[in-house]
Parts: sequence; C-alpha cells; structure tokens
Amino acid sequence: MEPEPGYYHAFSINEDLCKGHSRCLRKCPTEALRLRRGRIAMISERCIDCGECLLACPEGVFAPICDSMEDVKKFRHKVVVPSPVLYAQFGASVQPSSIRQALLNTGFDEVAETFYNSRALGVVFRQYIQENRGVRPLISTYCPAVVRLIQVKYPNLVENLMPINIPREITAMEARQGAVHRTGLPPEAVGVFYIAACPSIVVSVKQPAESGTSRFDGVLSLRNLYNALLPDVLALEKAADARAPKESFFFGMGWSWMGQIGQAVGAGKCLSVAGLDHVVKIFDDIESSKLRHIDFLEALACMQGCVGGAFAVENPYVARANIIHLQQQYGQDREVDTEAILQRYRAGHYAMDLPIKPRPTRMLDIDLPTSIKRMKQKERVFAKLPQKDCGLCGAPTCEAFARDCALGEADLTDCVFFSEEAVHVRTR
Amino acid sequence: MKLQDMISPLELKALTHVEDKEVEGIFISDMLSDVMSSAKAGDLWLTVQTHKNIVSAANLVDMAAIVVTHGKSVPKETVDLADRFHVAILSCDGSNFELSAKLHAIGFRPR
Amino acid sequence: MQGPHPDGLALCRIQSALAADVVVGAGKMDIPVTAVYASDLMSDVLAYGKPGSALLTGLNSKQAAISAYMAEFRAVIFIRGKRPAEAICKFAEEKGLVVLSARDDMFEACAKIADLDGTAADPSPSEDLRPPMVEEETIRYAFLIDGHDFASAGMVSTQVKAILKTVGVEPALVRRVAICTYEGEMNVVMHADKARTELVLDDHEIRVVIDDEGKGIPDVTLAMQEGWTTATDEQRALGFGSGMGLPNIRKNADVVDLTSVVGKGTRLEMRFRVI
Amino acid sequence: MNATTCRHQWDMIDTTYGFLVTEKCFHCGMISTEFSLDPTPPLEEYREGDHTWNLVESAQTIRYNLNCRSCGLRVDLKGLLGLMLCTGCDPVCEVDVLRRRFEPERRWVYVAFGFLPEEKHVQLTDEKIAALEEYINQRRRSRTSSIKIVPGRMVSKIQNCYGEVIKDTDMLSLTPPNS
Repeated sequence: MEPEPGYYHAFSINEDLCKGHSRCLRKCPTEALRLRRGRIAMISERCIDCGECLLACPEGVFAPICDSMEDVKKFRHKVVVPSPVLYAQFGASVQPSSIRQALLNTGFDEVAETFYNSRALGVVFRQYIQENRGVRPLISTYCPAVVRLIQVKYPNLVENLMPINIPREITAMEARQGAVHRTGLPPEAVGVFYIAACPSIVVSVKQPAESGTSRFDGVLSLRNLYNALLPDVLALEKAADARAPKESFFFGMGWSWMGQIGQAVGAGKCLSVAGLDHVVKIFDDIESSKLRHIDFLEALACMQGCVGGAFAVENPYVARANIIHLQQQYGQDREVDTEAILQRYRAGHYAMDLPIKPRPTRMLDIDLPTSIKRMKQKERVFAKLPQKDCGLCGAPTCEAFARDCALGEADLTDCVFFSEEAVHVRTR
Repeated sequence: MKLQDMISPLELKALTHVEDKEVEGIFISDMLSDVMSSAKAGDLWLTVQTHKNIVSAANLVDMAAIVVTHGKSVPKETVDLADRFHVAILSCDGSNFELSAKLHAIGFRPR
Repeated sequence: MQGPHPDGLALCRIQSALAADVVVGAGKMDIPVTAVYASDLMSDVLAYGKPGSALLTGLNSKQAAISAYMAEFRAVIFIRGKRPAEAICKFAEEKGLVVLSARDDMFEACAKIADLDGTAADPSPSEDLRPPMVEEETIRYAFLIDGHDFASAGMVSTQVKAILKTVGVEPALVRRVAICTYEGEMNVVMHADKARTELVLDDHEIRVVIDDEGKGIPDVTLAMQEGWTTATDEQRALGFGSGMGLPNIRKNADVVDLTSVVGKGTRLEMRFRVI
Repeated sequence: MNATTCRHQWDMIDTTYGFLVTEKCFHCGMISTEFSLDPTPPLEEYREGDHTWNLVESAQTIRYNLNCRSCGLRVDLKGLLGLMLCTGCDPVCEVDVLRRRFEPERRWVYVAFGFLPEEKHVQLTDEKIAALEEYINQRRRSRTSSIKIVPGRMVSKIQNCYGEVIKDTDMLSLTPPNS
C-alpha cells in the first residue's frame, strides 16, 4: 500500500507479508494502523514515522524507504554525516577512525561530524532560553517523530518548539560550504548524506516539518549500511592494532541517548523524557499548564533516545555503554569558543528556516454539528463495547474502533463480541 | 386525501413545486429496496433519506410525494433533481412515528 | 420524557395491538417502552434514539439489533412480516432485547401504537411515546473530581481536552477550555471535598460546570478581583499564573459565573463561544 | 388463455433481499457483480483464476421475478442487477439521446443493468425488459407519465455514467449515505 499523497513516509507496507499478528496496531502511538479485511492499512496523516511498527512486526511488513549508494554516486563530491549512534554499533574497542575509514572506503570523499555543533548548540540553547522568557517549557526539535507528534496531536505546543536548527542540519550546511570552498565545485555537485538511526529522520529530510528544505541530499539507513561497513571495520581494526598511538579524535557530546541534550543546555530547569508513552504524558501536562516552571524539555520518541532507533543494530543499552567508553577514551570535552558561537547565533546561523506549523488530522467531521453527532455515536458504541481491547476487529483499542464506526470506516459487526461471523474473518 | 390538505395540519414545508395529488397511502421506509418491493403508486413516502437517488425510486413507482422527516436538511442537488422529474419533496420536523400519529389523528386512512 | 406516563407503554399492549409474533423475550412483555423510533437508518438510531425506546424497522439485519442495543432500546419490532435471522435472535437474547415481528407496514404499525391512546383509561400515553423529535447536536459528559487528591489532579482537564480535540474544536479554544478546567480542577483539589464536573458541547458553545462540596468562598467578588490586581502582564502572557486560578479562568473563558455558599460549596460555570 | 394473446397483468413475486456486491480485480481492472444472500459481504480479497477480487462496494438490494396473474406466465429476472434513472451525463450516450427525446412527454428512461462480467451471467433479453417495463407502468397507473426501460448495454461508457441506481448503500454503516 502506498501512503496517501501529501504525506511522505519513510517506509513501504508490504501487505502480502502481513500475517495479521496485529502487534503493530498496539505499538503505534498515534493509532494510525488498522487491520482491514485481514490486511494492514495506514491512516497516513496520523503516522509520525516513529518506527515502532517496524520494530514490532515479526514479518517485515514495513520496509524502510531510504536512499542507496547509487543515489550517493550521482554526486561528484560525496560527504557523509553519520548519526553519533553509528559509532556505538561496532563494540566498545573499535576505533572511530576505523569506522570513518570504512565510510570513505564505501565511496564517500569526506566524513563530517555533528559533535562540534552539538556542543555549540548547547551554548545557543542557553542563550535563547535566557533571551526568550515567554513560552515555557521550550521543547527541543531534535527528534523529528516528537515534532510530528506535536504537529498531529498537540497543535497548541507548536509554539513551544524551540526555533533553533539541529546539529545534523547545521553540519550539513557547513559541510557543503566547506566542500565547495575546498573543491571549487558548484554546490549542487556536492552531495551531503546522513546516516540515520531511525525512519523519522528520513522523513525529516524528505519532508521537513517546517515545510522548508533539508540541507541534506539524502538519507541512508544505518541498518542497511551496517552490513556493508562491518567487514571493512573489522579488517581495519585488525590492521590498526599494530599501529600505535591512538588517533586523537574529537568525540564530543553527540546527542545519542536521553539526557545528553539536557546536559548540553546545562543544569537548571531542564527535563529529559524518552519513549513516546512518557512523552505523551508530559505533553498532556504541558497543555494543562502544569510544567510552567520548566525552561527546556528534551523529548525523544525512542526509549533511551536515538540509540533505540529502529535502524540501530546494537542493543540500545550496549550501544550506550559503548559510547560512554568511547567518550572516556577519546575525550568528550573540548573547549568551544562561546563568543564565536554567540556571534554566529546573532547572525542567524543557527535559526530554523521557517516556523513549524500544526498538521491538521481528520476530525470526526468538518461540520461541527455532524462531528458532535458522530461523537455521540462513538460514545454510545464505546459504552457497549467489551472494552477488552482485544484488537480482533482490526482497531488497536475499543475506543479507536468506536471512532472508526462513527466515521463509517468500520462496521459494528466487525466486533467479535457482537458477531461470530467476524471471528472467521480474522482467523484466516 | 389531497396532498395540499395535509400540508398545513402536518406542518409540512414544500421544498419543490407540489402538484396537487391524491394521497392513497403512507409508506415509511429508509430503504429504496423497500420502495421497490412494497411501495404503491400514490403513496406518500416518509423517509429520513436525503440522497438524490430517492428521486429515482419515488419516480419509478410514481409516489405522491416524498416527505423528509426528522428535520433532516435536504441537499440542493436532491431538490434540483426532484424538480426536474416532477417529484415533490416536502420536509417536516416531526419523527416518522409522530407524523404517523398526526396523520391518523386528522383522519387519514389508507385506501 | 417526563409526561403523564413516565413508565411508558407495556410491550404486551403494543404486541397485541399489532398482533405481532414474539420472536425473542416472551418473558419480558410487561416491560414498558417510553418512546417509539421508526426508522431504518441505524446511524440516526444510534445518535438520536432515546434510551428505553422501541425500534420499529424494516432493516432486517444484525446492525439493527446492535444499534438498538447500543442506544439502550428495549425492543426491536420488525415490520412487514420480516423475520430476523438466527444470529439476530441470539444476539437479542444475550443482550436482553425483546424482538417482535409484525405483519403491518410501518405506517399501520405506527398508527396502531399511537391509537392505543384511545383505549387507555389514563390520558394520552401516546404523548409519552412521542418525545419532541429534536435532533439536537449536543453532547454531555460528566466527571468526578476528588478533593485533596493531588495525585490525580489534571485528569479531568486531560479528558476534556481529548474529547474536544476528537470533536475537532479549534486548538486555541481547546487550550483555553483545558486551562480553565485545570484551574477549576486545582481549586477543587485544594479547597473542596469533591466535585461533579459537566462538559456540555454544542455547535455554538462549550460549557464546563464544576459543582463542588466544600468550604465555599466567603466573598466571591473579592476572589475574582484579587487576581485582577495581582496578575502581572507576564503571567497573562503565559496564559496562566500560579495561584491566579480564578482570574486566569476569567481571562480564558468568555463567560464566568461563580456562586458560592460558605460551608456548602461552590459552583463555577465557564462558557466559551464556538465560532 | 394463450400466453401470446394475453394482456398480461404483472405481479412482483419471489422478492428476496440480499446484497449487491461489486468487486474489482485490481490487476486487470475487470469488474464483477454478484447478488449475495450472505448477511455480510466478503471482507477479504480472494483469487480466482487470474483475478484477485477486491470488494468495491456492497449495497442492499432486492431480486424478484414477475408473474402474470391472468395467464400464469413467469418472467425470471435473476439477471436484473438493478434499475437506474438516467439523469443525462453523456450527450453521445444512446440512453441520453432517448432521455432527451422522451423527457417532454414525461416518459422517464431507466436502465436495467445485468450482472458483470457479461459472459458469466445470463443477460436480460429484450422480452424480459419489455415485461419489466409493462409491470412498472401497470404498477404506476399514471396517465400523465410513464417509464421507458432500456438494457444496460445501451450505455456507451459505464465509467462515465452518473445515473441514480436504486439500491441501499451504507445502510449498515454509521455514516449516512448522503454524507
């Protein structure tokens, strides 16, 4: 099934593989998935590309759509910006230099890192928080799935999103400028690609939330690239063993797990939250104006943060341990030139191109009286449903099923508690 | 009973041109299949349906008129189609049951 | 539906008037129905049907029985001799619905039921069966708030917000209602023992009424005014202000009505215009 | 009385309620229609030879036959899917040409559709369509207007046809048909 036109999604759905387990239905935080007639169906505008379904499906029904090395090769000068999560995928003892070399071996001309900009943005965030005392808490835009969640389910919180760009986008911009300067090539001949740890980043590049354009030319999936890199990384490690002193490598505060953005902003009134279940709770509190004493909120969709992304290979806890080890070995603190950063901040270097706007989702009806009528139907249906959330009707919860009925997208007889016929349909 | 004589006691509102026809019976249903199977020519059809295919059904069996009940608003396209095929549509705020009781009370008896 | 016959009309009287077959629920024929809903359109039955009604329908399908059950009807009467299938009977049996099958067409059946009027000794039971057919697009919700329960504070405003979002109320308005409800809820949690909250929504107004049992407010005017003098511009810009509950409500709601009896409780009514 | 000389008096008999199920094969675009007595239409796509059938629509409808009360002649209308009022959407369509011709005399044109694909189903003969037309006009008893019924094959392009078919769509769903 193709996603509806209008919203780009980072995965395709291969219905033929679907065995109707319905695990994805329950995992989806925005209730965007349904089993209709035994096949998976997606409500496109609700999907925030968090990748929970990808992780939940044992059959591989959801296949990520990313760019490939073929897309990379279309450019004359090829720059890759890896997610900091990449360095945590090959074990604690593997040197970052081997991974970087392996990337170059796959065909890239240059590797650009986000670490410095992650540090710099800590400074920028602090400054912005100090200068802007109106809306609280300000919410980080680092996680695209969280930004989509706000656009879809919390349109009021759009004004809380901090209008500062994120490390990878700034890195892409700087990397392109640098490459153009060094090679003398026109900007369009330079291809800048990101290695993403989750599908939501793919979408943020293909269809940015602020409806501007990304500084990246494309995105590669970490999972897809992993197998290509692994033999090379291992070979390089073997060869590198002999080579003495370890390369000095600026392995800074990459934002790869929960708490690191908060840490970059600095102690004080920061709150970090990860995992969409928890994010939703916090957002509800913010909307009821409960968390007005918090200055800054780091909210990440994946449990543990980006190390838990759907494209990550290594277990997120092991990945986190690996990164801690790498930071100890390669030094995480290098002084940044605060004054220079602030100067660039004032010049608009870190600003977001366009403001992020809410994304309207389908309500019960455009016409309020009709919508209220449907709501009444929904409530009456819901009151009589078994409320066991068994999922056999194809909706994730009884509540969602009642809403689907009121929208005419499901039939009352789809509930197995009301009709035995429905049981046969589900148990194919 | 004449259709014109029902309009005021039943508080009907004419949405189209209404020819004065003899109402011979009352047919209440929201299903076109029922109209096909059971409605008679000259029946006054009480329904909550407002889709324009009601015109198609009422015209086929030459019903006296359509009364859209329960205060439903009738889309313009339905009214336009009805006018084209000389099918009368009236509307009223009462329910099917209420209107039946009123018809009975004013002495209407089917032929 | 409070008329001269609040109990309505016993099903056995309808059954004998229509000479209907009892398909399901022979033992329940003394149960009264309080209204008759004659329609084949189940979406309407579900949205507008009044609990306690009998459904007269020609839609011989399981959806008819399910919709009647969901709208808390007591009986389904199939007309024109339609006989429900086994699955429908089984469902009705399980859910305690009475099912009748009458030979009359819809008009005859309606007329006969309405006519029961004449045979009744008491005045006009049929009036009872004809509640005004207002398809009012209003929806109501009720919630309870426990005083002193700080752990659950905010639950009601979260639910109110979810409902308004689902219905499709404009986000900025949802937020205003949520903030007011939250402030009202916090007042209950801080100062009252318990409260009943009602949300009423139609196409031109949202009304939230919080009715609490508690110590009450001695001087309502002062309580409202105090905030006006102490709330800073900055707090207003934020959309709230700690301890500024009432003025904050006043700022976000279009109409605020606060009445209080010391020692008994406070009633806070907040109204919001829907554009 | 001899059937050929009888002035038939038609009654509708064998009225059966069921579903008009429309399925489409998304590989070849072929459309198949069936009359089904199942309480619920087939929910899943299924394969049949080279086709993969997907449900497009399921509407409630009735099927019936005709019987002459004078001579006892029965007309089997199993091949009749439904009747559609021509509202005029395609000026080159033969049905529309007829409609324009007949409209001034209040003679309304309805199309009698048969089931698809044609080779799989018995199609309505002209005699059957004539009997159906006779039945409808007898039932109407109108002196001021009449009905003309034409076969479905007369429609030039079924995809462009916007007539009003007599069937009950969405009766079982909570969304009323007009929304």
